[in-house]
Amino acid sequence: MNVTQLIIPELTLLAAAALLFLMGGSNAPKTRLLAPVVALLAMVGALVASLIGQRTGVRMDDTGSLAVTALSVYIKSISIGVGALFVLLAWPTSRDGASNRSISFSTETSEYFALLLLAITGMCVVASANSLPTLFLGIELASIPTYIMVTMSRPHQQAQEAGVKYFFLGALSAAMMLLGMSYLFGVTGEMRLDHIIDVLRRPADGPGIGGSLLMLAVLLMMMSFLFKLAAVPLHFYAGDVYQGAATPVTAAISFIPKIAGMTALIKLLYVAGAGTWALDPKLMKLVWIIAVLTMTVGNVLGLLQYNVKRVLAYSSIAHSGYLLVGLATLVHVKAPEQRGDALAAIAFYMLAYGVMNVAVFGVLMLLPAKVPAPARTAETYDDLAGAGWRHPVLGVVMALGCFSLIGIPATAGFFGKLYLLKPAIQSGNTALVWLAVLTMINAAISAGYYLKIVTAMWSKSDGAGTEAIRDTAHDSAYDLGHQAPATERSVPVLAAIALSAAGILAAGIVFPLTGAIYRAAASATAWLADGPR
Amino acid sequence: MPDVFTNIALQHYLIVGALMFAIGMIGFMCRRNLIVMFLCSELMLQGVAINFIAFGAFWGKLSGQAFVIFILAIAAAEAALALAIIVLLFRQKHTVDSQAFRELRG
Amino acid sequence: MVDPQTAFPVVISSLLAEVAGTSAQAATGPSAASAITSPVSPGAVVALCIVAGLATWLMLPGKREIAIRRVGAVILTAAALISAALLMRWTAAQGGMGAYFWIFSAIALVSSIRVITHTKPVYSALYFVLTVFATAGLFVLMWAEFMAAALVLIYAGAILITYVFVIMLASEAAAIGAGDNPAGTIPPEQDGISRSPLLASAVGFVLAGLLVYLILDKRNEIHRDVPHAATVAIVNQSGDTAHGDKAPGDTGHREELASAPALGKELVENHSINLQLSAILLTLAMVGAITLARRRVIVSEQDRLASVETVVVPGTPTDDNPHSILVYGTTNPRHKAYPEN
Amino acid sequence: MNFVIEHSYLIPLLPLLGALAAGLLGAKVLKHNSHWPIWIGVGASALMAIVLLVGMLTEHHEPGRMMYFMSHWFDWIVAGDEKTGIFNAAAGAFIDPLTAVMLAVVCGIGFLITVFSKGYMHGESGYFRFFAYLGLFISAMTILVMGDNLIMLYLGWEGVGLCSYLLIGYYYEKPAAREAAKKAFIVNRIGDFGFALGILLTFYCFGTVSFFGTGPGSNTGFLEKALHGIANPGTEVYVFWIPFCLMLGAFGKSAQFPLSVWLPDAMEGPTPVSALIHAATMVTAGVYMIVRLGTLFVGNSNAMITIAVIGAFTAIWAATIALRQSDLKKVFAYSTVSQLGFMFVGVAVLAPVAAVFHLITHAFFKALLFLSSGVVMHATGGELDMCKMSGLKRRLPKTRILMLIGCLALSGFPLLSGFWSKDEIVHAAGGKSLVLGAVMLFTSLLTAYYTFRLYFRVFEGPEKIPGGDHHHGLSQGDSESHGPAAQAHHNPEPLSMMLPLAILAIGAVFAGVINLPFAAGVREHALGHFLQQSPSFAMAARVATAKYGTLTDTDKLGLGQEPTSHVVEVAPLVIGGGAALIGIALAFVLHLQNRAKADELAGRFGSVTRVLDAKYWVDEIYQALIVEPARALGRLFWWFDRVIVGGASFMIGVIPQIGGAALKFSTQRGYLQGYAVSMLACLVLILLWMFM
Repeated sequence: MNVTQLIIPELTLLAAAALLFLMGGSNAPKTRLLAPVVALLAMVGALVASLIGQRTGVRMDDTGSLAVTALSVYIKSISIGVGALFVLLAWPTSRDGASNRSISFSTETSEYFALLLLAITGMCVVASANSLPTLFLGIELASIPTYIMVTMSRPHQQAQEAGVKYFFLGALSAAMMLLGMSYLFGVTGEMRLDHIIDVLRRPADGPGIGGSLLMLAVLLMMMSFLFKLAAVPLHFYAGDVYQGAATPVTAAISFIPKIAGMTALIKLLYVAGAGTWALDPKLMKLVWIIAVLTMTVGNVLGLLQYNVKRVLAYSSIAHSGYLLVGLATLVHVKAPEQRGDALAAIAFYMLAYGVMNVAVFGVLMLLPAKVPAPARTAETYDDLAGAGWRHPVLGVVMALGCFSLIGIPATAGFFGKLYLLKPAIQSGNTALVWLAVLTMINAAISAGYYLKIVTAMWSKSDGAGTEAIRDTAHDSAYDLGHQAPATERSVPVLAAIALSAAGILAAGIVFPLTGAIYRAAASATAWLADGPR
Repeated sequence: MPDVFTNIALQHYLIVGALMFAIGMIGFMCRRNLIVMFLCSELMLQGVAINFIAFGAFWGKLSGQAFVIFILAIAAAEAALALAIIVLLFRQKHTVDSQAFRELRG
Repeated sequence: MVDPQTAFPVVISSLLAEVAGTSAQAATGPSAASAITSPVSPGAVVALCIVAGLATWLMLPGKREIAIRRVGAVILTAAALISAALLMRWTAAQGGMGAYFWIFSAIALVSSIRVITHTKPVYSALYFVLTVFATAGLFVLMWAEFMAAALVLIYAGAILITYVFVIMLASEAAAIGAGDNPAGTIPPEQDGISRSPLLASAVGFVLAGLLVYLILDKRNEIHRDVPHAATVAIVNQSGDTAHGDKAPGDTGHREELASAPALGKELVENHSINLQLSAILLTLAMVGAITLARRRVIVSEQDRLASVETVVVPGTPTDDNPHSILVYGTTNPRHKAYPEN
Repeated sequence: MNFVIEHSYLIPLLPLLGALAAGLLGAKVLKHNSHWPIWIGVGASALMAIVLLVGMLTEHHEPGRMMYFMSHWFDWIVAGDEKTGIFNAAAGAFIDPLTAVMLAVVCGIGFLITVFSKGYMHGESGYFRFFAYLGLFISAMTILVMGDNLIMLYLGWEGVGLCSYLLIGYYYEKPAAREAAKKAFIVNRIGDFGFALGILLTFYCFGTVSFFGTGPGSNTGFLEKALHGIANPGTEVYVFWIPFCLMLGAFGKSAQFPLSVWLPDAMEGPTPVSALIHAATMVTAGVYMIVRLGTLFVGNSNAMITIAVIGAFTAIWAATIALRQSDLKKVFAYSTVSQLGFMFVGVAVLAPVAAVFHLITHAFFKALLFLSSGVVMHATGGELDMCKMSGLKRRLPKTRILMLIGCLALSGFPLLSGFWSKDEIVHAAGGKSLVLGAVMLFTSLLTAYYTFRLYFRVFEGPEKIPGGDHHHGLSQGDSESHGPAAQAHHNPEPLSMMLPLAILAIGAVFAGVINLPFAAGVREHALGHFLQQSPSFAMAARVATAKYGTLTDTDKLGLGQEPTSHVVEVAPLVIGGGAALIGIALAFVLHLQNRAKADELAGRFGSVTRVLDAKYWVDEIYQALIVEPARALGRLFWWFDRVIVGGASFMIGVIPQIGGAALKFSTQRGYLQGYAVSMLACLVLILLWMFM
């Protein structure tokens, strides 16, 4: 099939990114103010293009590098949809278009949005990649822009430190992935995933599959994808990076690489299981262990923190763990329909997590920090203290987001966890039932820090003295810059918050809507039957 | 398929690639100079490139070489970015010691 | 099982035979070799890896005397020689490897060890260039001639130059800062002292040992469609087969592997999308690098006090070229670093 | 009418939107105009309900044909598979004559009461809150009567329960109000437990919670399944218990003995609330539920007898308590309990039409009575003790007339609405069992007596106004119990309050017309014929026919069927009217002519009086038998919770924190290379584990 038809969403995003790069050459504030509009339009266009994409069957280009399946279409749609919210979060609101309250682009507004679009493009490429180089390049395309976004997001040393940590460890993980890919290519002699599956499906006495080398390849690639997911034991960077980056960027990097990594991981295990999920038992056990460790370590680390962004970083690790619970279920269950359930649950949770994430980070963006600095909004519990009384709507949304992240009923997160645990419990597999129990215990532990956020927001602290601090700090903090005052209102961010809050509530309360989203997610499981061919 | 490259030859090249990867990894872990660290990550990529070329020759396929081109492209891209970030960091603290940057922790 | 001590004389002889370009039939025949799962026993691999790891640890920059690091170098060389000898013996039993392989891989590995052990970053970079050259040599042995050229051009020619620039920039400024170290004899801390070298080399050599073991394990041998027992081809630098029958189409295939047009065709036909993706990545890296390098940084007060004022030579001419990119940026955020007109 | 059916979701939605508007904007924006959204929302719903009722009344009717409309709003909860039955609680409306009648009552009277409330609640601090609750209540009540499955019914049921709780506790500064709200809530929970159990059993037995599947006739609703005796295999034994479980819910909501204790206390709420929720609409939900699910009940004679006994007992028991109450609203509260007993008896003796008829007339006159006493309260500054007032007729002339009408209707004075509806129940009860009939008749007499005792005490006789010499007897204090703000009310009978009362009074007088036993301008038994088209009635009638063979004419009338002969039975009417007149006469003698005589009589039967004054010590018995043991159990649980559970949860809380601290200070130290080493070391460990 003609490749152009397959990648209309990607092409839309790329064209917009190119346009934004060109716009970056201009120095007029007007151009900068125009940049997010272009980005948003591109996102909307790409979303429409992706949504009207065909949902069943597999469409491939002539070279076999891309295979658009139901799963690809779903992942593309949710990533572009949530990506549009990231555009809203990063919307520059200062008059010169160089910053909003928590992010500072300096003069590179257009470049920032171009990078965001490219990262989303990378995610789309990962979603439809069908050959090892495409997968690799897709992952890199989803990651490299985020390294730059982290580093450029704030004129603080913190951001650059976060950037260098993220980038260097990312390069390390890329090297691991490449080593794994080289062995995978070596043992099968094929680059295309569907061909690899063919090779692995051949009878054992035919051309061999390299025994342990295949396992080595799978493990190395898996580790690299787990790095993107920030799963234990490759989670170490997450706290530092999320804390250092500007809040809108944190929101983006807690979603984009994660979804890309998860998608790649599902593909990898599908390929390694020769398209029938016939995985080595030890590998299945490994996925189980990593899922448990990831959610536990994430939740446990989140308890003793001072910085809310860091808390959310650890929470995102825990949520990777929940996604991995779905993956563990997927690889453990035997019945195809349960497999479908598990994959649909993962797909649903990705979307739910993205939306909840935007809500909490959006609220953090709108609340001022006690000690103001350019491109710094609320980050610590102190900053949040009593904010709910001053900004009731934001307080309520934050509570909603946190409840959803815990998984309290009447929120999207509840159904996310419900769908995740359902196939695990239904399978009757002891390991999976234990997994479900551990997930619930973890949800209880996570309540410890989420509720702390909510409590902080609604504590009786009146925030006295904030104004005074702000006045004295004003001169030193703002002398360098072009920062907009922290009281500025941001309609796009409010819109993003409202959209995500509405999403959380709607998915949590209106059962038919939840069902519809779940069915959309379940459509992605058609891929399981079709295979990547 | 023409058997121009045997298992034995393949294994030799693979061992060289693996050792180079491991040496690069050691350097990445213990050299504190950020520039050298990234140099070491390039070393790891070299090891992988040897693997790819060897496997490509083993299977008689050009795709191994093609992949190495992409690796080179990514290596170049990452190097450019890494050096930019290092310059940026150097401007703040006048050092490229990775240990100096630990404001974020916990 | 092969014991390193007893194997050593055999290895020497086979090495000599290799270099001479002839293939010597070693004491252990092919039948004996096929009986064991791995040509090198796991015990030997473990022992060698431990020795090599310890040696690397000794060699890595640290507070130790230079002599101790040299001891480490000697031990590492010995370990490398032993393992090379083991491999050579086995190879010889199977038919042998071309001498150029041993030379290039020795250069590549030794220089990569030097990359990570040298205390001067510039030297590390130069050793890396050497590694690249040796790797390019290995590529040529595998008929990847175009890739060898590309590697040298891109790495040694482009990337490494950038590295050297940045290293120079950093060490220059650091040298200005470190006033009491005029000659730069004592390397700065980040270069002179490694971070947890023992743990690092342990991890590295465990991984290396594991990989080597897995590669050599006969159970992991990769099979191809054609039966390969009869066509044990030993390939040397000139492409001659020393043993066995020459497979039909052999040379043609080799030519295809070595042909740049074929590679170009492969890239355009089978990897067109990947090619475009890497183009996008390069573009974005370029823009990203410029973006990052132009960032202004708000340096915290204590850092500003701690850092030494950069010495500006009065006579330094200012850069008036509108197209050059100022590293330090302007104070006015509304303007790009360069003038508009 | 078609519009209404198509857009039936508007009926609950509009009051809900009104409530949202009042609740969200009331505090800051609307303030004293908070009644507008509710007026508009409820008014529109009332209009739709009336249009619906009229439309259905004028619809051509063929005998034996059921009339119903189904309106599907959206799929709400769908779960389960073919094997266990699909749990499909669709949000949708089932509209049949019963629904139409109930909707008209709920929305119509609801609207009148919201109009009344504007004047009554004027100046209250939580003005917007009151109206928001009221809108929410109407919305929930309409969902209750429109729902086409048990889950919707339950949603509305709990919704009205919540509103009732909120409104009883409206004056939450007052401890008594708080206590009363809690009591109502807890007692209702007991009933709702039964109801929920009934729903679960229904689903277990029939595999569905819908009343009628796609429509009557198909076997997909559980009522049809019950009609045809189809239940899931092995569950037949549970079918027997379903009515008992549901009954418990109905008794809780409709305040039947012994779950009746909450209703008198509920009078702590504002008077319009007492009128609307605790007299006219919500408390009749139990009756509605049993009538709606009649198919399940009629076939189960044990259940029917239980309902009859409980209903009759409650009726007479509450009436006797009302004899000695001196608080106006308490009298009416006990009267409500008693009248609800009448309705249950009606349902139990196969006369659901009579029960619904009485429900309608009762809604009119009881709302009228409550609102009138509200006017009295308004005028006397919150005083309700009838011993402290007398002869208010000069101060409140209009109210007196309205009150008189209400009292006459309640006591069953001939030709007023209560006369027709109550006598129908008494007649039907007598047809089933003479003892039951006699008890109901005696209760009617008592009703007439206590009603007029109140009327004569308050409005007739020498003038005595509580609260001193202030104009109109208005005192400033006691604002907590009804609390008109400090501004003076120069007119105690403003038009906005009188107009709804007048409409209710008209209803109280003439509502009996809708089901006259003889043709007088309207068709005889019009309500019966109308309700006969409801699937619930028709199917109940079919079950009754199958169970009891041929039905008597009385039974047919009770179930809304065409009787075989059209003879007006005069005797029951005469007897009923006579009982009412005797009661009124007794009251006239004892409480107007010679009040001392009444006290003397009371003194002579001191023991009886004490029992009645103490309300049979029901509250005390509850306290001793239920509250105290529960409290002891609670203390035990508290200890368990604090020591065992608390200790465990403390550990659960602390262990992760210790782990977190360990991880935080060991692995998250901020060194880039430290992270790299940790990552790679873990990678190598994993590889070793996998390959060893």
